[in-house]
Amino acid sequence: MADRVLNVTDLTKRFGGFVALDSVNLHLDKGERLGLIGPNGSGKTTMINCISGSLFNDEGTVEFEGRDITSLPAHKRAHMGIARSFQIPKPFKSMTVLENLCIPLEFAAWDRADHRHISEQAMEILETIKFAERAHENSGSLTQVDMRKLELARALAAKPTLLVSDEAMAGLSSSEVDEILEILLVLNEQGVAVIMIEHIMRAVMRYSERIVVLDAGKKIADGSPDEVMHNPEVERAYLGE
Amino acid sequence: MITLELFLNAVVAGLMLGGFYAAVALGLSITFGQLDIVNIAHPTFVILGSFVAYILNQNFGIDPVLIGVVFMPVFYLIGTTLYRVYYVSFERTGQESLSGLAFFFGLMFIIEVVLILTFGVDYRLVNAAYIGKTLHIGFLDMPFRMLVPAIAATIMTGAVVLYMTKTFMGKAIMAVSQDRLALQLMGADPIKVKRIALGIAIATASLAGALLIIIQPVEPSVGRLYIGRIFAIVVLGGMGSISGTFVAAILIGVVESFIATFYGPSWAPAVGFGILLLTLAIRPQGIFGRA
Amino acid sequence: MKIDKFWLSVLVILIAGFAFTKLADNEFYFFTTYVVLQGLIMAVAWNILGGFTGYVNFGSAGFFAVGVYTTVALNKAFGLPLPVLLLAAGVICGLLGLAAGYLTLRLKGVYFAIATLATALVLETIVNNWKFVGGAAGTYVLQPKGSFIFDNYIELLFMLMLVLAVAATAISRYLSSSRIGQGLAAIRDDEVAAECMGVPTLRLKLISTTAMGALMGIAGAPFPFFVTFVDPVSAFALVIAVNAIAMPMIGGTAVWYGPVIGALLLGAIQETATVTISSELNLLIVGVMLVLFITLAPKGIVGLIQDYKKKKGANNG
Amino acid sequence: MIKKVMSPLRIIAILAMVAVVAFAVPAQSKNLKIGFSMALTGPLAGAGKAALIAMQIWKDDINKKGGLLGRKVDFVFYDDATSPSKVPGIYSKLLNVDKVDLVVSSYGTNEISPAMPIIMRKGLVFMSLFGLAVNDKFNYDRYFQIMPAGPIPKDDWSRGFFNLAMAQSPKPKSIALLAEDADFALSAVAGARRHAKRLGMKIVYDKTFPFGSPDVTSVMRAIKAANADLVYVGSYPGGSVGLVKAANELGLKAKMFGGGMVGLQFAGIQKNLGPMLNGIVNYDFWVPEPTLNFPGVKEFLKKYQAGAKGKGVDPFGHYLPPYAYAYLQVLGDAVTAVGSLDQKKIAAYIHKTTFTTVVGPVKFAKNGEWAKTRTLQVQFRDVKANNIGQFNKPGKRIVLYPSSVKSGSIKYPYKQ
Repeated sequence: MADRVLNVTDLTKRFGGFVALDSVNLHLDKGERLGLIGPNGSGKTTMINCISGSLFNDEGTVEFEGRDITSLPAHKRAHMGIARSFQIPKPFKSMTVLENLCIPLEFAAWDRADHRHISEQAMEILETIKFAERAHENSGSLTQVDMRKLELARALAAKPTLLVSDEAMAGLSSSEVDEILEILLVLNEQGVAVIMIEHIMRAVMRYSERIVVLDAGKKIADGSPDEVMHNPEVERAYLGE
Repeated sequence: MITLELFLNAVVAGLMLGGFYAAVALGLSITFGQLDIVNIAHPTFVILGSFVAYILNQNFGIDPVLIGVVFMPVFYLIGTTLYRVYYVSFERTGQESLSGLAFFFGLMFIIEVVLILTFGVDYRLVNAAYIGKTLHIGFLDMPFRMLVPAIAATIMTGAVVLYMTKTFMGKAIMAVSQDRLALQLMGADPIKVKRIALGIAIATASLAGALLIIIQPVEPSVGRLYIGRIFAIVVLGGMGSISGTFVAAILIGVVESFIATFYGPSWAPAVGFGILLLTLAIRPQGIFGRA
Repeated sequence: MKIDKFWLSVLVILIAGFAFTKLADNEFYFFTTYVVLQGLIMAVAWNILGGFTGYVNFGSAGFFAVGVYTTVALNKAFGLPLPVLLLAAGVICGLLGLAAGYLTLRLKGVYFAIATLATALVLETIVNNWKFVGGAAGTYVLQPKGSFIFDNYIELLFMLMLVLAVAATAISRYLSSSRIGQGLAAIRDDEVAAECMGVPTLRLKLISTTAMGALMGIAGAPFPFFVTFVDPVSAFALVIAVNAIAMPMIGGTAVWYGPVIGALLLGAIQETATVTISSELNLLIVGVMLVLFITLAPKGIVGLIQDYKKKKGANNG
Repeated sequence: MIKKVMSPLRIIAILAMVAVVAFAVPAQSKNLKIGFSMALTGPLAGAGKAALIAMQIWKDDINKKGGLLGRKVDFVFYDDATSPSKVPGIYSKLLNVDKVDLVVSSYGTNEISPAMPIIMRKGLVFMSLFGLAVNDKFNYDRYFQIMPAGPIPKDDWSRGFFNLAMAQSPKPKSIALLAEDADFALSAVAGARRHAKRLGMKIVYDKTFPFGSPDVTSVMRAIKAANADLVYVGSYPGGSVGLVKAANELGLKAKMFGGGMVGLQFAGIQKNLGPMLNGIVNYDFWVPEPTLNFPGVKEFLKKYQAGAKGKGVDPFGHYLPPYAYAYLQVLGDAVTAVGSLDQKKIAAYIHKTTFTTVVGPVKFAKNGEWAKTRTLQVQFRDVKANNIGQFNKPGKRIVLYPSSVKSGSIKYPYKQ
């Protein structure tokens, strides 16, 4: 239990009359790699919005490292060590790549990191993911794959214990997918627990130690990749009635 | 002190005033709601329309409404030209929000000053046979000065609604900001669509200006008084919903008329903007907007 | 080193300003400089929210006017001394700014801009109907007797405005070059991403709107003594709001010295135009300069200089 | 004859002489400079521009007569854009940089007041153009205001309207008051309110409406419903036009309607409103009635009407321009009589003298306002549609008050 990073209990979120998440339970251990899958509209993005604090859930609790964070705003959760990347990259366009990394270093990681040499720290992070050559480029004019890398690098700069990656590979070529996967593995090796939302099954299967499947706001499967793939309910959800 | 007669007359006066407001707000509803272009200079284009109506009415005695309609193509061309500048300078470089706003702010000043340099700041009026006459139905008084603009505005709104719902280009305009995918599937070039939309928006200012100068005397900076009011209408109307804009305009007109009749007219503007602020705070998509 | 240079120039400016009041007997310069400095404070204040944080305030004149009418009301009710009036205007407009800050929770982008415009118009209607401060008819505010260590009241107002302008610039500079400034820039670029990167967006926005409001109120507070007759038309003048936007846009919105450069340049041109050519052209200048700059040099004068330096650097290297 | 070739030396010598002459004339010419700020743009520019034309006519006239104190008169003036915050700067420029010899005011209360502290500090005589009760607050004994409002401006303004009303039988018992939300209109109506209370009238409607309201039909309907004997309105051109039209459209049945409506004095608006104006009793300052044919005014208007062509200002120049001419006439006469620019003596002279001007005899009270009100109450009569020329002739605006310049009697009630 001491190793539990995230514990989500009976999470429910409604939008008007529409129930996006219905009593979902989810847990994650330190350093674990979890794949979160499900058809479109199944509640994956709502789930991670509730975990990262971009949305507040209506019922249930979210615990992080044993602390109840259900009512904490997103930036406080970021300070505690929850980082996320966005499906559609959201770089700070007026800044260079390096400056983008300074924001989480100066805010999310502020309580846990050295206050000096911010730029040097940012550079080190870029080097670990082999992205240093782009450091001084304007972040608004990056290519699609570089934007994704920046998303992850910026999340890494928050010095998280939990990273939530939202479709970091959508629309990328297969070699680019490999590049991103490698970054995620590097992250994980540093002891970061990762929740990966992904449509590219090859990537999910390869990366995840455990997979959770959502359908219509409910958790329908939770287990090893093999177990989940042979779960009849999952097949029905994906293939339809 | 509220008699039925006064009450019904206030309603009718409000309907007519609101109808006219719709004419002024219509163009902004298209630019702001459909194109995401914050054309704060729209009222100034309306004033430009008023001055065109004034010149031709004073020199040739042509009916202002007719002038407003005839000059729509000219204003349409101004609108399409404006979009070219706007596109090249802002949209293409992705700086439309802040810079675009300031651009129209500056444009507003330029047009206004050019009008002042040309016409001076005297109040200008038009003549038409129906101005000063009143239609009496029972105890309802309907001055033609208000009735004619209200009818013309309603027809114009109806025409725009028809265009937007029935024609290919109209549908493309309605899709341009909401649904890029649909637009691509339709095979429409978004830049061309936006150009035409801004053309139409500015064209409505031609008639709206003519209607304005029928109702009240106009000098070049009168337009400023309308900025807040028409933004209120467009936001209330749900940003880009043409029929919503019309209903919101009527609503504001009736509210103003009621306050002017039964309470203190000096509070009328605050009520309009108060409604706007409340709407923004509670339901930013507008009363009639999509959720 | 850089800090020293800034504070050194502040010291030099203040001493020079003070010496100027003692040496120059030409009041004209005090009057015109007052107007330019008033514009400067407004521009710097607008830019804290508009330039740094990315929220456009169309209602600057509303904040300014609340500052003006705070002075009018408190001066009439209690006859308080000027420093107290300044403080009161700052506090009240700061609170107004704070309220505007909470507005940003629900309203983004253009909606926020329109809400500020509407707020200004509601405030104007309220003042129009507030008889105690003269309502729409306006009211006289006589300059107090005595002018501290200065020869006359305009010198006092000039020096006051100079101190306030320097203070506003220093605040803006602090906000932009500190961690707060980094956070504001992140909010401007992407608010959701900023929040998830640990930036306390609401708190920073509240700091930003409060600072803006307070500075605008303080810019308006001495105005009644400057014109001696105040009515809502002049306090809520559109040109105040326009200049507050145009000056930073022309100077450059991204850095603290952008609005300062813009305000000094545009203000100087406007004041010169007033006494040389007609004011119609004066307004035209603002419009044309604004349009030209935002179409051709969207980063303002600061951006032009940076580009020029870059080009020069590239040529040399 | 022998061709004389100019040697280079001679050219240089001539140039040098030209230069010496040029520099010998001091940069500060000997001309007498009158400085002022004027609303040439912004909301009051229509009046400001018309005033400027009138002032320049005075300048030409006086210079033809050899100027003031033997010096040619020059104007130094700047546009204040109807913006009070520009005014202090302009006057300090006039006094400190341009070093003008005399100052006069801009047009309107808002543009006059901001200049007062500077003028007072320098102790200058300040002739002012159409400020309403500015000196109530400043109490400056060298301030003189040319608008013939009277010694108690705010009350004298509407005194005529009420004197007329009370002379009718049956006496009016009730009144509706309406003001547009800005300084002059509110002051005028405040005066009317005091008169109404003094006379024991029942005030059945008393409201203000926002400046520049697009439609005032609803307001007029509420007033009509209040069914008052008198309707006193203070309004600006936009509002005045709307109210007159609405009163006609709705058939207002008051016995007297009008009072302090700005705009009905201007030819362009008169032409547009045409017969709708008939019967309205409104204030004015000068109309082409024989009783107001003061010496010089005809000649002045001829020059004005020639100068106003194509300038976008009022073509006839009835209301304001004669006063813009007269306030300089007063100053010029006083300077000539005193024989110097001694401000104290000039002020003393203006205080004790009755001046003969194009607007008739002018005598100032202690507070710098006219010693006796001559705010006219005129009634529109026999106005035909779409004819601007009719307003340049007598018979369309009958002067009812004051009795000294009365040119006809009232038609009461105002519409049958």
